[in-house]
Amino acid sequence: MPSLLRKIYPILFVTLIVFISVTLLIFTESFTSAELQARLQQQVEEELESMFPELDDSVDNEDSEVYTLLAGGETIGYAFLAVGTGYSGDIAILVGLEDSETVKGIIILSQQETPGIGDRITGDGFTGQFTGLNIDAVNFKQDGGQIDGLAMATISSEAVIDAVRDTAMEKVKLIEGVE
Amino acid sequence: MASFAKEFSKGIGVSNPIFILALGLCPALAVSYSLDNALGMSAAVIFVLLCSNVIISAARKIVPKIMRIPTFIVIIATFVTLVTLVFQAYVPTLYQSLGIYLPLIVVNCIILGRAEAFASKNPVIGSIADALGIGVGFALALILISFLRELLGTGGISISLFEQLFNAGSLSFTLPAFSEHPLTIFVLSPGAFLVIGLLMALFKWIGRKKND
Amino acid sequence: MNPVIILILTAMGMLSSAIIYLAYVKIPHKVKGIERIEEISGALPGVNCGACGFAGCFGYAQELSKDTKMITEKPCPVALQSSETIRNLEKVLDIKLDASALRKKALLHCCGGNSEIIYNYSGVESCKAAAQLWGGYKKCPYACLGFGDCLKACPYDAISIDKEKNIAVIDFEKCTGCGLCVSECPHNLIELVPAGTKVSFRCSYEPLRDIPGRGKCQYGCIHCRKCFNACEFDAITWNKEEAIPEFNIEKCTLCGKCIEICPQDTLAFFNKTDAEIKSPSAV
Amino acid sequence: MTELISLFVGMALINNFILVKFLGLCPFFGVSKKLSSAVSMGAAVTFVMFIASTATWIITRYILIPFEVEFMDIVIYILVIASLVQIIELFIIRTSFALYNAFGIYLALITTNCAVLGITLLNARESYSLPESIAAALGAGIGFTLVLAIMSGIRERLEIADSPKSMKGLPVAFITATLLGLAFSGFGGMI
Repeated sequence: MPSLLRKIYPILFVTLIVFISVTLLIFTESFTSAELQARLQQQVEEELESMFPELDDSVDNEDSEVYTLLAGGETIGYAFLAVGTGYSGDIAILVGLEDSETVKGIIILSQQETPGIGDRITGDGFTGQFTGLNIDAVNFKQDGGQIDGLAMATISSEAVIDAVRDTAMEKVKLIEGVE
Repeated sequence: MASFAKEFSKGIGVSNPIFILALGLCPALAVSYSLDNALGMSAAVIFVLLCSNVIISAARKIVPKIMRIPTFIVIIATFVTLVTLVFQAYVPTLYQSLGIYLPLIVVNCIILGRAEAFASKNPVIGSIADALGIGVGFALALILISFLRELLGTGGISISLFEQLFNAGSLSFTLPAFSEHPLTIFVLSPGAFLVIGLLMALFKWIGRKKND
Repeated sequence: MNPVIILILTAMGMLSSAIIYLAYVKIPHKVKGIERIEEISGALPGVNCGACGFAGCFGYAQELSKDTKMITEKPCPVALQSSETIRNLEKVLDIKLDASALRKKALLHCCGGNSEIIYNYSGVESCKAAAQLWGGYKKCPYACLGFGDCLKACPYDAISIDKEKNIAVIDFEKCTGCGLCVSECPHNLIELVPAGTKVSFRCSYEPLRDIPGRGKCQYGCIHCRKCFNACEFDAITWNKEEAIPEFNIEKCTLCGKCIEICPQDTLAFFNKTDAEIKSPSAV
Repeated sequence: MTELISLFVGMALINNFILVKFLGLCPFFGVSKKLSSAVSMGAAVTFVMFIASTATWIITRYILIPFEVEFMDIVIYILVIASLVQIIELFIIRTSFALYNAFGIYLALITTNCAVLGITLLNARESYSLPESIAAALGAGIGFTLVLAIMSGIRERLEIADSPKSMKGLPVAFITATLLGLAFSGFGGMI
């Protein structure tokens, strides 16, 4: 018996190692993912507060993933997450709408654009231009919109503009559908 | 204690992983375009190197000779996944910008190299010293490279890592002339080869000057 | 955290470790060919200098494992220098190696050097550079230019420059036959010849029609074939295509007749010591 | 179909695995002067990348995603690649010794090669479909081989180039890699 055991000892040893590592990782993952959700939720709340100062409550509509923002009972706007594919990765954008036509403002949550070139989309110079715009005005100046893209970062700015406009139009349909 | 200091200093000076041994180049080049990444990556590498060295040298007697590499790889991969989970939860922007290079520490020649060459043959104390030495050596080199690259590439340095972790203020300064038109090549990929090549030549030159 | 996934992943871990273990056991690590090659490359000096013409000792060992006689045509110059390595090689390849026959020396096919200077060259001090301008500043386009490219390449500093004649001189003793100088000479004057060579033919020209003796350099060979006819031991054979004498080392008895008879003094004793023994006046 | 081709060309030229993504640098700087060994190393890496991408895609799609354990991909991918390399080595040894001589000796290197694990992780992170992952893997492999071949050609001239004493060896190779990187960044606007 021991000779067989010695023969397959290496396999058993590695399997034991894999077992320990799998259980350990799954155990820690359950902690960290809870922490991750809490942190993300908290970040979105913070951004929304900065966009809608008078906000005191928000209703998260499960299926259309749109936050209906309330202040003292009535709706003062909507917010949702838009994702664009930039030059070197996804760009997550939080978009706030005053009503079903005008954009209250946008905030870049996460991006991996090239530092110094692409990541200037997070600057107020670029995101500020979206505030108060009508949804179909969300376009480059040369395409009839009111936004001038960033020099040397056309792909990144175009990604943000397209993501905001298309997701906004899609969400507006959902909101009108609900009401 | 003396051997501890000797091992430790060896890691930084004589056998500095990046410049002298030219090991573990993949993460060094890829993420060194900003100081944030360098700090994050160094912390991850030091943590993984330390833990895996300790475990491997503790279990060096019971590891079957034939299956050495697979066991080391699984142990290192476990610690890397741990680091990835922690980074994802607590420092999401750093996790985003490190991208696939954080999990790639598993096949990083430094960690596997130290585990194979040192940890599997020496007692725990020795491997701790070696891990710290090599880890700090790697960290110093990576920080030097990314400091140069970010400074020249974007005209300034901005560390926002501590802001997320302990929400302390973010340290940032810009060089007056540089920030208007920085040398963006240093931030792009060819710049990494350039900086590391020149630094290696510099270290070799210093090495030659010292002993002749 | 359901246990099913833990079970599946551990099963995958077991499966892959089984594959790795079985594959490791099944792969014959001592592959028949490689073992022999490693044994031979163990006996080689391991300098990886490439003088044998192969990429390092392992490449040379691979060829040697295919046919061992190849070592006689392309010997490893470094190994030849230490008898101990030769003994090892003989044991591993189980063939008899005659070190002296295998050892190589560098021979310069040019002795005159004082052929008329056609222009005053003051460019880069290197034969390769000088050779670009109409084949060099000497009347004979094949002459040695004496700027010492071979001298720079020689690791054993066996080569020196004879200042008045402006040609390179190769020291028989110091030369180890490593061959690094051969590729340096733009006129390809240096050739690796067996150490046992007795008479050296100190002239080199390519086309048959272009006879350096006439009008180019008074030491150049003029194809008179006197040496060929003078040799009683027929150690000299006349090579028709290249029209140069070839010397057979075994038959040659160092009588020195061919050296005396040559009107152009192109021939000379290769190894200085033989010359002193035979006839001090010859060189 | 054109989307696959643009992905293939993108991986091979635009974000080339060695020069832009910095993966697989160990063989890149250790590459021998002979072109043939560089190409056979590249072929070995491409072949393993192709098989590894398919295997990891299947595992992710049918095991990791249903159980929401995507974070386990590092440990599982490493084990999969290690066992795949062993199987391929066993398969090559059985078929022909010559092929093993030219191709097999590099396989041991590949298990701990960043490029192979890199492409599998990239596919998972970009959540490519199966054809996309295969196109990306082949593109990455071809790009890897291309740069390896170019470097092995240059490497010869590097040895005999009279670079300054302290630049000899690796620093010169790095500077050459910079120039290669610059040249390859010219492909940027192609797609």
